[in-house]
Amino acid sequence: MAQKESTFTNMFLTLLIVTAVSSLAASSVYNLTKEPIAEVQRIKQQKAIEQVMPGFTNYIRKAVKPEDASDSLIFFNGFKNETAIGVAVNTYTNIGYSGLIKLMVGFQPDGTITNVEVLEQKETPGLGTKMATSWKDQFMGKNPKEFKLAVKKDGGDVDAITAATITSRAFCDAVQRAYTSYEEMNKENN
Amino acid sequence: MTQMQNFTKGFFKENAVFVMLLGMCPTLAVTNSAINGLGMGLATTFVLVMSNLVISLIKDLVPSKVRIPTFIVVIASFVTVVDLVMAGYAPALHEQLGIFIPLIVVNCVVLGRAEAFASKNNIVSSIFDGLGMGLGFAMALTILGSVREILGNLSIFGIKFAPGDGILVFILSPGAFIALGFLIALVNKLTKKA
Amino acid sequence: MEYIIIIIGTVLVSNIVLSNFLGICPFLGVSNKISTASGMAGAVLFVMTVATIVTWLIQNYVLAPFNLGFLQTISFILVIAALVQVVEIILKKVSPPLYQALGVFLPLITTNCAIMGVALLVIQKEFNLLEGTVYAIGNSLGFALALILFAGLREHLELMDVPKGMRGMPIALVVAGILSLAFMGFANLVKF
Amino acid sequence: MGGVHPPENKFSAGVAIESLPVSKRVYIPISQHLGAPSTVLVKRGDEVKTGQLIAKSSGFISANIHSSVTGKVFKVDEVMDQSGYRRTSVIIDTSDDVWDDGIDVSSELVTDISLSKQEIIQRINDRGIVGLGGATFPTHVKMMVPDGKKAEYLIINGVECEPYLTSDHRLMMEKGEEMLIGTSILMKALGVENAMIGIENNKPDAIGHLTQLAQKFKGISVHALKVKYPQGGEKQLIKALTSREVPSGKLPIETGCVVDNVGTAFAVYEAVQKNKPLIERVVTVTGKAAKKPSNFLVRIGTPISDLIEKAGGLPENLGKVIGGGPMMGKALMSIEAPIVKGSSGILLVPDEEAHRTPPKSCIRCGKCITVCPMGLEPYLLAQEIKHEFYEKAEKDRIMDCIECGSCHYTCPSGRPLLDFIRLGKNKVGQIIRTRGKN
Amino acid sequence: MKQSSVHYKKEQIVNDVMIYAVISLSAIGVAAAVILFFVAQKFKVIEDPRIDTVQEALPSANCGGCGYAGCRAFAEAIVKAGSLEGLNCPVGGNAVMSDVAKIMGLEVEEKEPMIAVLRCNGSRENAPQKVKYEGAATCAFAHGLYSGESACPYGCLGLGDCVVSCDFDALYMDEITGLPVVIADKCVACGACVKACPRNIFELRPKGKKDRRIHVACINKEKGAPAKKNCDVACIGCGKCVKVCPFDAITLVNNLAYIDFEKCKLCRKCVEECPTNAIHEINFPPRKPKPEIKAGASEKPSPAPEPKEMPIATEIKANN
Amino acid sequence: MEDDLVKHQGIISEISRENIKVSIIAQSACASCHAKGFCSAADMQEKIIDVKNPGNFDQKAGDFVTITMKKKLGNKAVLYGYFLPFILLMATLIGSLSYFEDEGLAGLASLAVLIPYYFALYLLKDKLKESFEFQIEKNTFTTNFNTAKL
Amino acid sequence: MGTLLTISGSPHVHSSQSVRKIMYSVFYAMIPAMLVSFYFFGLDAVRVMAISVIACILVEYLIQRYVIKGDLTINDGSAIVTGVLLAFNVPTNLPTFIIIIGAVVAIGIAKMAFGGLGKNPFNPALVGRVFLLISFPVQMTSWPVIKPLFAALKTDAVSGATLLGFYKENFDKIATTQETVHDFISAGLPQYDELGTVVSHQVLNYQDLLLGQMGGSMGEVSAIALLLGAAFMFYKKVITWQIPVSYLASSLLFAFVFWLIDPELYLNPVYHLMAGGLMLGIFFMATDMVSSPMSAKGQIVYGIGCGVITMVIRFWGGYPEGVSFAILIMNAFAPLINTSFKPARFGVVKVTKA
Ligand SMILES: Cc1cc2nc3c(=O)[nH]c(=O)nc-3n(C[C@H](O)[C@H](O)[C@H](O)COP(=O)(O)O)c2cc1C
Ligand SMILES: Cc1cc2nc3c(=O)[nH]c(=O)nc-3n(C[C@H](O)[C@H](O)[C@H](O)COP(=O)(O)O)c2cc1C
Ligand SMILES: Cc1cc2nc3c(=O)[nH]c(=O)nc-3n(C[C@H](O)[C@H](O)[C@H](O)COP(=O)(O)O)c2cc1C
Ligand SMILES: Cc1cc2nc3c(=O)[nH]c(=O)nc-3n(C[C@H](O)[C@H](O)[C@H](O)CO)c2cc1C
Ligand code: SF4
Ligand code: SF4
Ligand code: SF4
Ligand code: SF4
Ligand code: FES
Repeated sequence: MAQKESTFTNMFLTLLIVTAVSSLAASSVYNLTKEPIAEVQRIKQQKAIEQVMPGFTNYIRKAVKPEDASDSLIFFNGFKNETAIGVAVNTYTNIGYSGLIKLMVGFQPDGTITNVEVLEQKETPGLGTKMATSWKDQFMGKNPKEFKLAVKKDGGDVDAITAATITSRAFCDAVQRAYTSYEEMNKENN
Repeated sequence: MTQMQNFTKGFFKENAVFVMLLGMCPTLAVTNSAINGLGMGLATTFVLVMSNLVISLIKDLVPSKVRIPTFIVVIASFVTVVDLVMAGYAPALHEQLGIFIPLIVVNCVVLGRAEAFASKNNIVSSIFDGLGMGLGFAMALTILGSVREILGNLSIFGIKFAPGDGILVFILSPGAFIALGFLIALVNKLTKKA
Repeated sequence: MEYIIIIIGTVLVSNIVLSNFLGICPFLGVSNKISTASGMAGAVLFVMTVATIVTWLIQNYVLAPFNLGFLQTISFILVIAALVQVVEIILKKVSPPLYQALGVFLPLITTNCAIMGVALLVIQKEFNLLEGTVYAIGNSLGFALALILFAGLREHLELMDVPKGMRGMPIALVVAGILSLAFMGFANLVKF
Repeated sequence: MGGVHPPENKFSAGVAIESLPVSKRVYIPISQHLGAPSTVLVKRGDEVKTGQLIAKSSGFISANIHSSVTGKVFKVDEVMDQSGYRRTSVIIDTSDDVWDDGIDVSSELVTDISLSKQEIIQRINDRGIVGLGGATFPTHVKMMVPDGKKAEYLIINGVECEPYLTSDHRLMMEKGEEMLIGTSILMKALGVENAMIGIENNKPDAIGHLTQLAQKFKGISVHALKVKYPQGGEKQLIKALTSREVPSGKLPIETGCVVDNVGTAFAVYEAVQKNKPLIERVVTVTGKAAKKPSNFLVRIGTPISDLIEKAGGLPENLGKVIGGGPMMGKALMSIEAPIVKGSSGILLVPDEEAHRTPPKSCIRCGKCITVCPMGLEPYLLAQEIKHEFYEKAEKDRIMDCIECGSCHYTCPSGRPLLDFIRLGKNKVGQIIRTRGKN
Repeated sequence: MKQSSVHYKKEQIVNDVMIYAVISLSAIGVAAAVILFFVAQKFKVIEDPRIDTVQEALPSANCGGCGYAGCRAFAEAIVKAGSLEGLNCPVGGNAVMSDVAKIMGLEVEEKEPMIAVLRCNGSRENAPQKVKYEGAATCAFAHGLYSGESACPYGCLGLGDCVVSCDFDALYMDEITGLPVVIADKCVACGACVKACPRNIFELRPKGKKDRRIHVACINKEKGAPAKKNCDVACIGCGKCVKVCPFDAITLVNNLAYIDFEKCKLCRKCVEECPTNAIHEINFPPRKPKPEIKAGASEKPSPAPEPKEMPIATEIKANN
Repeated sequence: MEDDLVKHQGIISEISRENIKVSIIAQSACASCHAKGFCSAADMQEKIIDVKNPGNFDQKAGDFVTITMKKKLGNKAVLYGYFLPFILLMATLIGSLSYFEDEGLAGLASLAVLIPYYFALYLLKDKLKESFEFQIEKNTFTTNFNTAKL
Repeated sequence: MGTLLTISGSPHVHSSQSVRKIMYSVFYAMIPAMLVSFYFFGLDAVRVMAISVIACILVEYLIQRYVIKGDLTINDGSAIVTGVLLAFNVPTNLPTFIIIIGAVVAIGIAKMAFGGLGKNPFNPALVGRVFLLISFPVQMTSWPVIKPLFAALKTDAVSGATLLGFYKENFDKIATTQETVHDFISAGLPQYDELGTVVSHQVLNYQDLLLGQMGGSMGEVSAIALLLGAAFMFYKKVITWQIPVSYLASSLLFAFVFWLIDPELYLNPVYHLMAGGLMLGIFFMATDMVSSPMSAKGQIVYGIGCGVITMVIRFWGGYPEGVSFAILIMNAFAPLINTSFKPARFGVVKVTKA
């Protein structure tokens, strides 16, 4: 094992070279992957919007800060060839079983829910995660005006996920937040 | 030691997880499904092979006192590469494995191999060693992930083989410990007999 | 209040070892005796706090301004490794007996992903400096709690005649599993 | 603190002491006491008289041994003792009993204590008196209070807390007065004003008898005590009578107390007032398999088989023979072994009661902790010894164990706790000793 | 999807990122180098790299048979001592020691391989039970309590402390004889059993040429009569073997014969001479027509010439 | 608590008149640790501890000894080595956060405060040495961890 | 050869206590509660009980026979106790396979993996129970409505809430609507149908709680039956007072203090005692000698720990019930307690004085 003697200069130089090379390498890879990563993020959002607002061709992005919360919701006003076809709202709640849940909710101009897409969650696998399954289909086509966004136990119209009422409540909370802000925005616009 | 031995020892005799009990954090944390285990294992394998390669290349140039920092930087660079590449091309898996990808850098398997093997052996041996160790690690993680997924979710690699929910504990943290405990006991038993 | 929530959250609800799976190696490795476990816990408390402060500064004053987030991994591990060694030298220089009493644990800490993990989580959770520090303290207390409880259990098991196949690591893991099961009782105590 | 209540089964409590005829051949081991074995003074063919010195004390903690019979030394050889190991013994073929010169064999009571303190201790040493309460510690050593310490109380141990045994009880009933004189002698030797006799409540007759007799003696009081094993343990007795605790690792004299057995007090009487060496003692032969539970006055060296013969003979269902009580006694390898100074009883146990249940795992019920009179954790000590963690065991104060056996008695899992603790005391003792040497 | 408005803008600062990266990371790296240089200054390498190499050559059994606290400690001792005198790894034997010697650049003296030998043949048949023992199942305690079920105060107590102490599964209790049996192939002569036996019955003796050896299977120091009373095959100290030995290999002390293995030339004269068959010969070819030897099951004089016969019979045992 | 003494097993490496150097086999943590390869690089394998030569010591280099340190002192070591600086660091952090109202400065200040702390410790090191005395003891018994004896 | 003399160390006599007797005493002590549960929950309770006990014994037998290959100890009764307690801790409408999983976990993982009776640091029945609770939250928290006297073979699917579960569900609402606890209680427990709609309310009073007229796990319903069993165990000296008393006192005190602070927010301590598994835990589970500390002092510390943790989880935790978790967590502390709280040693006080 021929190992080098450690002198100040060679230590200094070695580390200098190694760090320089490695940071060069890392930054080149970063440059190479920057595009795809951003693309991935973008596609993800795009897909989510597409899910809840099918057929849109372009949108206008806008952040809205609801009164009761600290973080803002992001609105994507969707257009299909200049016609407003609805709004996709990137909404969230903090009362999930493990805190934060982020959803994308799509509303038709009349307030009817087109669809809901789960963006981010940390709920318990096998329990809370079931919200991303067909369970959420019950929101499709419902208008919160007549469809009370609360689980049945709390007197609402939503069937809770079995044994995951907390998640279900949180889900409703997030959708409700989106709806409330949407309504407000509509009011402002009018 | 032949190259074959360098390669195979990582699977059984010196399996990082079952025998040497290295890198326990990712082992326990990301194995709630077989696919996650495999993904983590392969990511680690990549880092292992690459860092082994580079380290055995530069081993004679590095003064002994900065050996460790140098190795760490080399490893960390490859980890960063894996991290960025996965974020770009396997976003779902990247999200699942989360913080444990950067943590490959402190995975004792990687550093341990660099230190114990690559810094003393030639390039070819080092590559075989890294490959064997890494794939052995990946195999262990996949096995553990499969066991947990089968018991916890009644599925394997995401394919449901029975309806229903499974024994949820196994995809949660207690199940990770318990499943690994019994797996190690089993491996001990099998290897003792052999 | 929010700091108390962070502490309760890190110690009980999502314990670093039992539910976040960080620092498992020392958890399994340095838990044979209660006395060594306590020494390790003390060392982790100190190093984790200092490391978090240093990495937080690096992140917020070096990496973020220059858009170098991708260098997180490399720079953090370098800094942590250097830091641990600096502490080691200082201790050795300052008080050799002190170093002799405690130094054993320091190198173990470098390869401990808990330190690195917490540093990364603090950044990920976008904590400010004080929150981050409290988070680090909470996690090291959580680590200490789990480690010392576990060491007690293992000392106890040493006197029991555990069946041959389960002796050693397997039974330790089962104990850790049951411990983690028990700690799930604190689930949802606080949300953070 | 602690203690257990085994069934008393004192079958022979009402049976008067009977003198056993001298056996044809006696075996007198030269190590019958705690301390160094004595040096043999006789050889094959020597003629010896009853009470003649045949082995001399060989150190500070050691004791003289006297011939218990008249006869001819058959040989000095190794004889199997109660544990089956061979020990040097003087074997004597007996002839007609002739007492050595200067021994007063009359039964006349001598009340006046004429000897001085020094002379008393010399006489006790000379006559080979050792404690008869079980440990056979040379009594003269106890009388010599170390410098800087002061004895305040003499405690006479008449507790006899062991089930079955009745020798002390009978002695108190039949030789009460002699024993009280012996107590006074011991008080004089120690220079104390007060002596307390502790007797368990299950011997009301002895309490009554001695209380009455004690009125004549200055400074001697009789105390009735709770029935609880091991009330008769030195440390427990001191605690019960004076509320003082002997500090861990220290001798009773730390509390200003000296404890002696009633039998010892009687032997002291005989030695000092009658010049009689310790060559006989009261032995209870009893047990569920004993045909005729009895109390015998026996010459030292008599084969145990002779006593059993006298008590009705060997039972068919004999499963175990115990030298001493059931709690602290020793199971005998052979009934050919001789009676020694420390033998207080022979217990014949029927086969059906002779066996231990096979040990099960400890269920950590904590009963052993509750009953341990020394506040130890027997389950832990036993386990530490089993795993050879001697240093831990030392820290957990294994050396404080008085080997009373309460823990094993009470353990629902039938764990051989005391076996392991004894083993551990042995090993830890070795470690401590080697450490002392460095 | 161009329409997706403004928030994603192609970065123009490619080179800047790289420059910043290189600068900052190099700065950190160099800082580390400077710090580490001072570490290096303060602490010169105290450790000899050979320690690692030696340790790798050792079998990692950590049994302590060498007298050190584990293989690493032994490796340190070897390197420190710089010679192999008095140092031996019983587990690895000569093979390992010569490897170590090569690493150290030394010659190794060939050590004769040893094996544990049970010097008692007080099987249930030879030394019948006199009492029944029910105390704690450890020889150490039983030894302190009484002389043994056979009443022989020197003989094997049969409770297996030695078996427990053996880290190499080289011992088991024979259920018929009640004596421990050494599995020749597995015993590495670590000596744990020698230490564990409270009666010091085991002795490490050379394996012998072709695995052949001779020893007195008794350590009873009692006189002839009492010894014989408890055990049919006890050494009674008659001294016949001493007389017959042409090499003065046998000594008689305290009524007990002992064969010095350095002097014994395996001529087997003593074996025939012993009136109680206390002397055992192992792995010798059968003698002409005198198969009268009454031997313990522990180490049967093997009828076949192959020395491998023992382990086959015992391997099955070892599995459970 | 259970241990009054912290014990290390060690081998005597050098004996001088006043001091005995004992190299510690750091079995508790290191021997079983897989990160060993890593440690060795950091010169951690062998720790040399200086013990005052108790005189009349008949051991020679290479002998096994036990080094003991009162546990209370062990706790004290944790106190001086980690806990006090930790408290100081937190105090400075909180104090300077409210004073500077700038996290960066506060963070640097809190780290900086460790320098004078350790410098102070350095000045006091002779005093500390007094209170961290180690004792040396011959190894009396090697424990053999055999289980399942019954 | 005639009978050989036996040799052993002293003592040569032994008390008549045995593990078997202790375990069977516990079993007898559980019979009243068992009968009450049979009465209220009908044949389903019998089914759960039988399966749980048989599965526990069988698992222990199989492991001992084929895996550990040690002495068979199934007749010492501890597996039966574990079986009964496991059954006591689950709802009576639990599917059979889940009960069997519980038994496998309790005996296989929590007991036999450690070597069997006496070696397990955690309470096996509780490990089994918590394991099931986390694995099968749906099944483990749907309580059958009580169906007095063997009315039907199977209790129907309608699930009744437990008092604590209901309370936890409505915790926030109570706080905001300022409803008093009394109103809340008198409103009664709602009964849901399969879709989770409230179909009826079951009004509760203290008497119901005492006798067991409420939903819940099968063993925890009747306070009186449990007390009866506890009295029997005290009489038989199977348990000592330290753990039950300190557990009871600390949990009640804790609940009482918070109830005093805000009676609207926190449930009356009496309800806390009667409802849920507190009684069962105090007398039958926390007292398990294997997993609890050994010395009297240690047991008191242990009891206090259990009490406080139980209430913390009940008040602020995610689960309505904290008893199982509290005991398991304190099980983990037991070794530390054992090393810190040793019995008072004879002759040690004076040494420290000197
Ligand atoms: C390990 C574990 C994880 C859980 N995770 C969730 C979850 O992610 N979301 C959720 O709503 N409930 C979860 N629960 C269940 C809640 O604790 C609670 O029982 C339930 O949400 C409310 O009960 P219900 O739906 O039966 O009314 C979890 C339970 C356990 C044991
Ligand atoms: C070495 C040694 C010295 C003793 N010295 C004294 C003493 O000076 N004074 C005393 O009263 N007892 C002394 N004893 C006697 C013991 O305290 C105790 O009485 C004796 O061992 C018998 O006690 P036991 O029958 O309770 O076991 C000594 C014992 C030993 C072993
Ligand atoms: C557990 C135990 C029980 C004892 N019980 C008695 C007893 O009942 N009577 C008695 O005289 N001595 C008993 N002893 C012996 C005493 O402790 C003490 O040694 C003796 O009374 C001292 O007197 P001696 O030296 O005259 O024998 C017992 C000792 C122990 C350890
Ligand atoms: C008072 C007492 C309480 C017990 N409680 C439990 C219990 O809660 N859970 C259990 O599995 N076993 C219990 N057992 C039985 C036994 O102790 C248990 O199975 C052991 O923990 C297995 O090693 C109890 C036994 C007794 C004597
Ligand atoms: S440990 Fe010793 S003193 Fe305590 S009960 Fe057992 S035998 Fe008696
Ligand atoms: S009495 Fe027996 S079962 Fe109970 S704790 Fe003591 S040793 Fe264990
Ligand atoms: S038989 Fe004895 S010498 Fe041989 S390996 Fe076993 S313990 Fe070591
Ligand atoms: S050889 Fe020694 S240790 Fe082995 S069983 Fe016989 S007496 Fe016990
Ligand atoms: S992998 Fe996490 S500490 Fe080793």
